Amino acid sequence: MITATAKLRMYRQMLLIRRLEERVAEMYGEQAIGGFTHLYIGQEAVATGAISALNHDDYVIGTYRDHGHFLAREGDPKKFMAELFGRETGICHGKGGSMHLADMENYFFGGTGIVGGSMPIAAGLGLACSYREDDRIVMSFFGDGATNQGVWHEALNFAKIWNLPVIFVCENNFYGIGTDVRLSSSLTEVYKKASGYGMPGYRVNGMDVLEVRKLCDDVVKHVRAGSGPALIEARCYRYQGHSMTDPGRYRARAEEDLWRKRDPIPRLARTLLEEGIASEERLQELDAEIEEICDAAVEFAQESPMPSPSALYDHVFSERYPSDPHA
Amino acid sequence: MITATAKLRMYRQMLLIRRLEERVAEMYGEQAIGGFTHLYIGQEAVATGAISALNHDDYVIGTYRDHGHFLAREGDPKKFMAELFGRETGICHGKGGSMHLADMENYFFGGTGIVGGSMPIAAGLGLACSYREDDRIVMSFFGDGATNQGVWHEALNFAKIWNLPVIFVCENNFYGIGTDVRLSSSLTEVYKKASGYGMPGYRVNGMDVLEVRKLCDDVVKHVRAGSGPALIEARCYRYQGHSMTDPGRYRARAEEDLWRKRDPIPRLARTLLEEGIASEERLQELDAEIEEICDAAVEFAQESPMPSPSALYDHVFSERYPSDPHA
Amino acid sequence: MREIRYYEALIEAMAEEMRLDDDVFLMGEDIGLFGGTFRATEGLMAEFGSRRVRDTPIAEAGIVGLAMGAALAGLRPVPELMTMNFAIVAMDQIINHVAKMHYMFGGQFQVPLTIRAPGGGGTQKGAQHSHSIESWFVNAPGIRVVIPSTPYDAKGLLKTSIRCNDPVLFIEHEMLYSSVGPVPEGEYLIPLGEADVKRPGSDVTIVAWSKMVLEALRAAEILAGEGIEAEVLDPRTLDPLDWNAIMTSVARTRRCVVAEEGWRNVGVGAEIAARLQEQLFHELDAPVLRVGAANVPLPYSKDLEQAALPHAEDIVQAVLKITT
Amino acid sequence: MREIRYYEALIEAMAEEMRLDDDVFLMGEDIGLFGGTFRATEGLMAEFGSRRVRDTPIAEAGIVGLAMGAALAGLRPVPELMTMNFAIVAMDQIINHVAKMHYMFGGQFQVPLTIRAPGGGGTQKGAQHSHSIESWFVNAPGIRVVIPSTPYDAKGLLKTSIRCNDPVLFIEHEMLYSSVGPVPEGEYLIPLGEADVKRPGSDVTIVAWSKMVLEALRAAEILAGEGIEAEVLDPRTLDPLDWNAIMTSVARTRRCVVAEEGWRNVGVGAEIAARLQEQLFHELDAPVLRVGAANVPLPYSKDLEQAALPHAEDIVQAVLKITT
Ligand SMILES: Cc1ncc(C[n+]2csc(CCOP(=O)(O)OP(=O)(O)O)c2C)c(N)n1
Ligand SMILES: Cc1ncc(C[n+]2csc(CCOP(=O)(O)OP(=O)(O)O)c2C)c(N)n1
Ligand SMILES: [Mg+2]
Ligand SMILES: [Mg+2]
Repeated sequence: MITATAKLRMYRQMLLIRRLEERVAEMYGEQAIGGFTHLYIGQEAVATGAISALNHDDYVIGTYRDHGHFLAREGDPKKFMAELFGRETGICHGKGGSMHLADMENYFFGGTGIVGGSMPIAAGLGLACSYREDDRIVMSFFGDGATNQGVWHEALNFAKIWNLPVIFVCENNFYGIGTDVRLSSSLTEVYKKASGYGMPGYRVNGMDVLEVRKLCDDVVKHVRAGSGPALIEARCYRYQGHSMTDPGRYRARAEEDLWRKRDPIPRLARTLLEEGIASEERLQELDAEIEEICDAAVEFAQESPMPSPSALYDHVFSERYPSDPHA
Repeated sequence: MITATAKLRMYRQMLLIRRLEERVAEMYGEQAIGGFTHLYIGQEAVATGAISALNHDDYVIGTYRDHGHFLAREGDPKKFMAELFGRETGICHGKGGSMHLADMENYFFGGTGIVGGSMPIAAGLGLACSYREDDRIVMSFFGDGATNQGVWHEALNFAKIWNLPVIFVCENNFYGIGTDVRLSSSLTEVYKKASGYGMPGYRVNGMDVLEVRKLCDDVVKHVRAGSGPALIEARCYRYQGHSMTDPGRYRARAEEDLWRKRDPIPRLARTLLEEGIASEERLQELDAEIEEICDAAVEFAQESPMPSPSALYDHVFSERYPSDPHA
Repeated sequence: MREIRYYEALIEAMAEEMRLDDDVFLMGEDIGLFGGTFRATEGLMAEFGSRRVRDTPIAEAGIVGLAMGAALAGLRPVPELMTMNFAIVAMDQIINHVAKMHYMFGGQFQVPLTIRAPGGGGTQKGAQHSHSIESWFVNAPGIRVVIPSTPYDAKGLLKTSIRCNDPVLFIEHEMLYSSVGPVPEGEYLIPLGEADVKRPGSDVTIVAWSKMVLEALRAAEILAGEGIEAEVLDPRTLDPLDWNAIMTSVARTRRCVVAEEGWRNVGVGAEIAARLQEQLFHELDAPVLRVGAANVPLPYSKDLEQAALPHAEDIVQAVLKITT
Repeated sequence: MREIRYYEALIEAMAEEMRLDDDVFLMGEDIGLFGGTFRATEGLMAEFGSRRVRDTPIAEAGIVGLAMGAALAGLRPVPELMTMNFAIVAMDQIINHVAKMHYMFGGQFQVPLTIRAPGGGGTQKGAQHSHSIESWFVNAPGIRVVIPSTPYDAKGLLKTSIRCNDPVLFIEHEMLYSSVGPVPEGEYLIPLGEADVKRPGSDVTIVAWSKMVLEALRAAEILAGEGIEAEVLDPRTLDPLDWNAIMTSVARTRRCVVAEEGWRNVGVGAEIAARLQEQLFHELDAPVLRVGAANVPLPYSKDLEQAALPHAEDIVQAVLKITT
């Protein structure tokens, strides 16, 4: 049973991701943000629903498309925007940028740019949980394209043979950059790949945050109880291009329109109204609140200093030696 | 239907592999052979039965445990032994050794030492077949341990999405060096891993050459007809240690004895006698013939010259440039 | 002569070779329908279809391995890896397989394979997308390393690489794709192992490749203002490497700076400096200096990234150190 | 002092650290029940059980990646890779992840990880098992490179590596495992970045590491016969590298030969030679020469393999070239 407060919180969360990313797009246009920037717009229900089923000290790891997960993990919008601006006050002091957000305080391990690369690391986080017998679990987010990468296979096999508490969440948005999943994957129903590892596989509508949450509440319970790893396929759609530079000619207009009708945010808004959880006014207030948060984030980023040149050699190692460069 | 001649040929083939490898063990003991040497003794039925179902110009690729496949591919026993002796007359002129036998004339692509490394190469050979629309097919041999390696996953996915004519033959001898397949693999019934790729998977008794041949005749027919890749699990057992240096303490005596009772060579001998395909005398003649071949092979190797020092820089590239070392 | 972009030169090279030889085909992530992340295969699927321009899953080891297998069977695959950092994912296939098969099988099989991939930073792509690691592939024998700096070199060398019967790692640069330069109409080839003097000079030799050639030329301009005539020598291929040209030039100028975008520490520049002092110990008027990337993963923040990367100014400083 | 084998020193180091700290655990192929291909984990599963000595599937990228994840969560994994050639299979995890995470996340997470793997040839294992590729890891920043030559150094440096809060690549050598040397009872640590003079000398400095230290010492014996006193300097760690010790020694001897088992071309020796001529241009009496592996994949045949590998005799030749 998902409480009214929980629903309202999820709505706010999705809206925050959406609005903040709209600002990111705007700022990218103004060249305040550079590099590769991958928007999550359209997929907000997945990170929001899934992560809301976790405890604060569970481990989460994702990919370069990490804005939504960082924010769903309650990452600070100011440090988020400052990072994308490459400022000293960014969550990674400007070293990571959009693709490499990470947040130690919220147990978010990033933010990795190598497709599939985070998979064995996720299993390793699970290994730590099982090694210490704490009752933490791990949630690992990745795309449909990542499931064809070798380390994906290794990670699922490891997780299963060692019975690690890891939930693998595949955000199947049907494309890896411009490549249709049907061209890249021998099983296009990704959740069925779990059968290759004797692992339970589930499919959920990734455009419905409540369904995502319901399934994850269940799976989290089992995995935390020691039932071993599980694979979830959340079918969803990214509304923008793969990255800011993608014209996105490879998708049919009709397909895009169809999925836009399934926008998870208005959908939940309708539910909130129908169930009397929130009034039109309350939702408008929320809009306003979030606008303020976005303004504040952008302002904070703009006013923050660039990293000092001396920061270049910081963090290569945590322990220095005389012969290190500029030690 | 497997003809009498075919059965007799397979018997001869298995016996040749067995006897030649016994010589290899002997010569290794005398330090005429060095490096890593992995014997195939016990598994002869797999390479013999499977490869006998192929055409001469089909492509075959294997692993460091490649003696049986090289010989089943009708590789020259003399060049085989000379290679293990590191002689100029070896099939790879002494550059490859036991782990890296290859035989262009018999379309045997080796002989690779990186577990799993041959998998995408096998799929690539299949790509060449399909690209050229010749009616060749590929047979790729590997062990149970290789199925947990990332490239294994990538190769099967590629083969399926591109409908490549590749038969993946897993020789499941239940151990990767000293590691029990139950400790390393989430699915210990390896053939079931095919389901993760929407590919047919078959299991066969790898200690019975006739069963192996029967299944392969079938699968080869389908794959050649364009039905796409297939996975075969041949359950078998290696009678010796993993390599010449392996004491093999990790296997139970009882288990070893059980499998020795299933020795594919006496088994086929019984069939040949029962079916009146060969008499005791004929089999003894065969023994003698093969002894001679082994003698000749060892003698040839012993009398062959070592590679000339100048050979060191040959074959780094097939085309040389002035600035190449010792060009 | 007409001027075209670096990426257009690459497209021409591939198209010409594909028209000449049906054994030549392309494979890689988003090279077909999408046209290539850096447009380097734009239009090729339209002309050659999906048999010869093959979109692949995201599986670099698989891409290289499949291309390797096809090459062993006699085809001439030209796989693209989206960046050099992703080539690291395929490192085992490239080093343990592609580069060694011909040797370890005693020359029985050839591996006529050309792996294309762009290295280089400068666009804030951070620590997992931007590195220049050509030094590893020059260290390991068995694979040619081609690394052109101009559209002209890119076309001529790519055609030669595709026709080469040995594996070639063909390294492009993200910042060079849109650079423009003269490229004659019609077919021409550039042999591997022949350095090119991008600017003649008498006072110092600057050895540079890939994007650093542009930085070296800028540096030479600045130095000319100071009355120092720098010769800019572009080896164009690092394996084979035209030692003859390097030694001859430095024997004449008696001074040398090597500029590379990769980490300077244990870079290719170290080998060049080491061999120069071995062979020209008494001819050198000053130590061979090296310019390269700072010994850090590339940071995202623009200023930090620029501080980590080598520039014309660094080359100028190095030259001034040894000429004044 | 008691004498033990190199592999026994490694076992002691791991056992001591595991007794002190439950966060330390081992994982790798056949390290448990089987005792390790080179016996370097023998007996540890018996003492610590399968929770802390974990046999893994054959999946090097996975092994490193899982260890990486556990390290991010604060554990101190000590994964073993069976050879350095197999480390290439895990190259992306090591270079793009292990070595970069601390930096690209702005120092938020530490990666206290020690990857053990043996390099080296000499036992006819051929082109896919025998290479020494430390130069790549020294080129790429973010991971320490430790490469001991004696049982004493192996134990002290492994303990330090395991306690280090940064990732360490701990490179062993197949031919050193059974070598014997003095190792005191009880606990001691050796700091990273401190070279060790394995033999003092005044006429020439031989910088060598791993198995090449033994070759260098043999060479020094031979040279002593010729009246040449060679100093053998073992850096013991290549990142950090004790430049101070190298510069001081060579400033005194004015001559240097670097000996490494990896391919000489673009090896670590190139960096050492390059820096020496940069910093001691006027002090050097002769060019810095380098000894290393021939520029070929390692062949199987015994004589060819030996011809490809560097030996004491090659060091002697190089020293004679610059001293007479
Ligand atoms: C190893 C590697 N190869 C290629 C890329 C380039 N790349 C970045 S994102 C991407 C597509 C990934 O698709 P998917 O896994 O479905 O995630 P999505 O972008 O759809 O969220 C590719 C190919 C990369 N970053 N890493
Ligand atoms: C990438 C890689 N990792 C580890 C090894 C060491 N090794 C050689 S054979 C082997 C076991 C392989 O087991 P399996 O695939 O079942 O084949 P089998 O030896 O049983 O025929 C291992 C771990 C290797 N050669 N390559
Ligand atoms: Mg996707
Ligand atoms: Mg096995």
